[in-house]
Amino acid sequence: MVEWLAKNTTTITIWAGALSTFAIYSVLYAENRFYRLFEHIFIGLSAGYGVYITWSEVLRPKWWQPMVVGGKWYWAFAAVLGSMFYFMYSKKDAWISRVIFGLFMGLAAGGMFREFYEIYFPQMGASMKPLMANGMTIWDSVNVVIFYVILFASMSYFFFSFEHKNVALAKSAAAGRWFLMIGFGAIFGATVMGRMTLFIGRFNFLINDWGPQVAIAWKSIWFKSFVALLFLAAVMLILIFKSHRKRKVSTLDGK
Amino acid sequence: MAKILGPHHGWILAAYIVGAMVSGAIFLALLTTVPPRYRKPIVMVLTFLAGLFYSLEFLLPPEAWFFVKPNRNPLTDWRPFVGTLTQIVWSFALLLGVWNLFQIHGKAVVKRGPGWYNSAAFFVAFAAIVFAGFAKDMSRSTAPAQLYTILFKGFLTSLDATMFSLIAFYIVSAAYRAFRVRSLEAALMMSAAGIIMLALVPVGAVVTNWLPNTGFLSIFRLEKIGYWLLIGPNMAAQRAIAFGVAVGGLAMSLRIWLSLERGSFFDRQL
Amino acid sequence: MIGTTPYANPAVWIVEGLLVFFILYKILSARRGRELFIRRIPGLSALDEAVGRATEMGRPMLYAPGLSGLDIVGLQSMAILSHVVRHAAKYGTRVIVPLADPVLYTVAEEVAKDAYAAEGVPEQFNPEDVRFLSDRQFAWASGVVGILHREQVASAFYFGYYYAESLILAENGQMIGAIQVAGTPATTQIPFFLASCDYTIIGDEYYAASAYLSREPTLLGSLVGQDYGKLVIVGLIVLGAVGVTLKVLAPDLPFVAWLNDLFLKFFPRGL
Amino acid sequence: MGILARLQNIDRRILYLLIALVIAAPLLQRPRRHPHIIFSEVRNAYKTLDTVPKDKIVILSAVWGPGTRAENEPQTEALMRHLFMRGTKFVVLSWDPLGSDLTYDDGLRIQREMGKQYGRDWVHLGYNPGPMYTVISGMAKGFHQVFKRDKLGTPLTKLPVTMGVKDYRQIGAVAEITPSGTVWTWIAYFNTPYNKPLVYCPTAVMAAEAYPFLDSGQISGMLNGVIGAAQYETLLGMEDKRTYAAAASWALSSAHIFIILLIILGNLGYAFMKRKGTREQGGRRIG
Repeated sequence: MVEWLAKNTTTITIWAGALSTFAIYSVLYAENRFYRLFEHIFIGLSAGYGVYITWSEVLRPKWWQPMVVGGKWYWAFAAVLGSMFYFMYSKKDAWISRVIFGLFMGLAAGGMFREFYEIYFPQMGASMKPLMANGMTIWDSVNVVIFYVILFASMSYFFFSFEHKNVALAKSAAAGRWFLMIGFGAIFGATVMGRMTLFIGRFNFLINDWGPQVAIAWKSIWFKSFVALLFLAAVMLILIFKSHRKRKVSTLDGK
Repeated sequence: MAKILGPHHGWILAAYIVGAMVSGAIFLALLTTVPPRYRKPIVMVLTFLAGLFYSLEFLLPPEAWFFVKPNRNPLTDWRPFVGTLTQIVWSFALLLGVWNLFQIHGKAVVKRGPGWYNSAAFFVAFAAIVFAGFAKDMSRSTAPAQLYTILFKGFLTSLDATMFSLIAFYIVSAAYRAFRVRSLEAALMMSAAGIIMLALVPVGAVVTNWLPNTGFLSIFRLEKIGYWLLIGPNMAAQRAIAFGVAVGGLAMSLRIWLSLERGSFFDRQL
Repeated sequence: MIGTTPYANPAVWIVEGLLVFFILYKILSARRGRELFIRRIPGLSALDEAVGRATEMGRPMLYAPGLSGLDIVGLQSMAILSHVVRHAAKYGTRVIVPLADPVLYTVAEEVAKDAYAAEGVPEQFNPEDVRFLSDRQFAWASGVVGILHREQVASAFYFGYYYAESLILAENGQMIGAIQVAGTPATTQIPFFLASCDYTIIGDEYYAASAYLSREPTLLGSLVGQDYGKLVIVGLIVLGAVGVTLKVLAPDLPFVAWLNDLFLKFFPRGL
Repeated sequence: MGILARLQNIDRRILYLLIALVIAAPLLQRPRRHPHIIFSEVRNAYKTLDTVPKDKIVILSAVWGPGTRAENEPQTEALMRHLFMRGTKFVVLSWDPLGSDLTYDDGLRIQREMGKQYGRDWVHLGYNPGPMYTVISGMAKGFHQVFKRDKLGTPLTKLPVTMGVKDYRQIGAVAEITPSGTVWTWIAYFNTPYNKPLVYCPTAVMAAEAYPFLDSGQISGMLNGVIGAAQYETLLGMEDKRTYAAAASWALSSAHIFIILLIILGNLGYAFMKRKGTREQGGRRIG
């Protein structure tokens, strides 16, 4: 077993990849058992991977080794802090988990001033555009005006506390919403290509990596008969699924 | 002080670690005896103090008068330590989630309800990758590393990539269904998306290829319009959203920091 | 950002100070009982409608906080969750909450438990309905897709921080005919929610949600303060734009150069 | 009428099958034609590399790994071809352990095709774990202090390409081929301070964010995903070669056109039904 594994790691990896790919794509037709199985494997693997990687990339190098090998004993207090999370399972002392939550929320909240400065100050700076300058064409000026109209109209849409009885504000907010929709359309359109290349990536994997493996396997009589069996089983499953679904539809059709 | 902090080795180190653990346990035990009416104020004060760290670290420039030594904000030196500490303590919380998964799937396996074998598959996958991962780092044999490759590269990354690539399909059905001229809003969104989709591919740009490449008319070439939409209106609209989100985020952080936040989680008796 | 000091400068103190002042001042005045107006947010009004529909159909609901952790986005999501669960508890409808962050999971469990207790039906709370799925983005998404289909949810709510998985969830929800309401501060994901959900709240409507739903004076006051804060930003931009324009039109005016240098110094021109 | 009504309610499974076919067909068939419309940012990228003085080298900084091979490999190959063709010397710098092998193989394959020689015409500096900004800013001041040996372990002082490179002065341009937001490091630590042109080759997902920087001139040219690579190949005079980039570019183009056609069909059906006064199914609203 171990030897066989060692000899065929690449082959098995590619087959596992192909199987996973088909399992996930099957949900495009309908949610099914094959998908469900792989969904659970996926969650199991990622949880296990999380445990492993948390230990090997965070806890071991940053906590365990400095403490046990490096002699920095005070890291032991980190474990005490960490254990405070688990008090939430206690009815009486659940508040202790609140202490650690409070500490973390405070830390996160304290970062707000820096974050506001680092992310949004440059954006404010970039928004201060001259309407006219040396070397700017009329077209550039028009663009700047358009920029300000869209910026301020869209911002006015997000004023919550001013009653939109003021006609100018109401109009501006409505226009702002239209501008926002143009922006969202632009994002949508610009995203399509990136998403399509993701599928091309999977397709290339199936054709260029898995394809040759299938060609190799096809040479063996065992594989051929296995495929034939699989085909038969699939046909039967589809037949069963169909009759099963007819019954199900009548009960679930609440729409 | 420096002598206490160590580093220590051997038995002394073990004693220190055990001592730290025990004192930690005593501290926690003391916390359990705090009467309810002091609990909320304690959490509030700790939240405020924790918030002070990063705020002051940023808001007090090194040239402020009260930093005597050659212009340093002492909190800055503590940033890496606080960062590491946060990461470590946070890592301990991971098991909260894993524990919940174990509970739900364990129950399913024990009860043998419908689909229990899926939950069994969860446990197998979990155990396999944890075993392969740790065994790979500890043993000299290559077998665990190969098992790890199969699980990680074969399954996990393929599942990740395929799940991600599902969007290629969903984006088609979403565009097809949503982009109907029902309202001005839908029409605007549709037109912007359509123009940019055409503009980004050479085949689409053929539509306006008859226009000159320079001069006034060139601005009506599709790729120019698409480009303009992206850096013009799109950027302005995104920036408007960004400013709103910025102020909203600042306000919420402020409320949490000063324990002014309201809502079930914050109003609860402790 | 590159080329900027890592510490606050006078502009930061003034601008952030003004924002903090307006927010706190409005919170305090609201607490003293001043009536405050807040405009309608259709997406949030739709929450109750969606709960009602699930009740009518006798099918559960799904509330997904995205990949948010225990931060402001996640906590805001929890405030909306509390509202949804309380409504659901009133009618005895199930709410399934799949989480991607182990710590937020514990918070969500408490919030749900409290909401049932507040409606006087603590026994209805089923701990299995609040579940941690995975902290890995697409493993979480695959799990939510599975839940959507298997539980045939009637309504789905997506409130929190979302990345690319937004469309995967929303399209699957659409497939099973669920009524869907979404909101996220992640601008790049809003178009996909708009395309697949029945109601989508945009941008910082997300941060207005808790005030809107609870009508709590503190939160309403903060919301009004935020509006003033946004006015401050608008004012700054106008001032800066006038400054840079005047520098070209009337470079000899005495204060123009000074104003210009000031803005150039404190507002780095990133893009 | 039946058809038009049905057009606004095509089953999503049919849509999925069609989009899969639309993308798969060009990839399998590998059409010979390249796009003959070249976007200005691709043209500028070409011009940038085409005008690098012969005595200076170009740095190809490859951040990509197997995950984005489908997009970044064609870009890398196109740039390599161009530099070989012009006889401009270049070094490849990889920031991904697996990508390092991939780019090395690409280089070997193309040099064989074009009759070039490793060491004389190009050098692979191997995998560099970073951090990126220290490597880049260090390299600008002292090339040989940061890079000592090439991928095979040969000292760089012995290789003709790198022998004479002392610092930024011998570097003519940088091309960043990346799936993530790493280009700002180059802009901040190398291209802006030393005023060197930068060619950016992002994946399609990242490209949208780069337009403002193209506008401001901080990036001199860009190859947007695999489409950019195909256009670049056209500029290299490969328009009638069957390449992967061309096939993928056709696949993406036809996917875009397919979606637009679908939107038009759906709206035709919608307009027709509206005139007839029948309310469409569902009545979903945006908002």
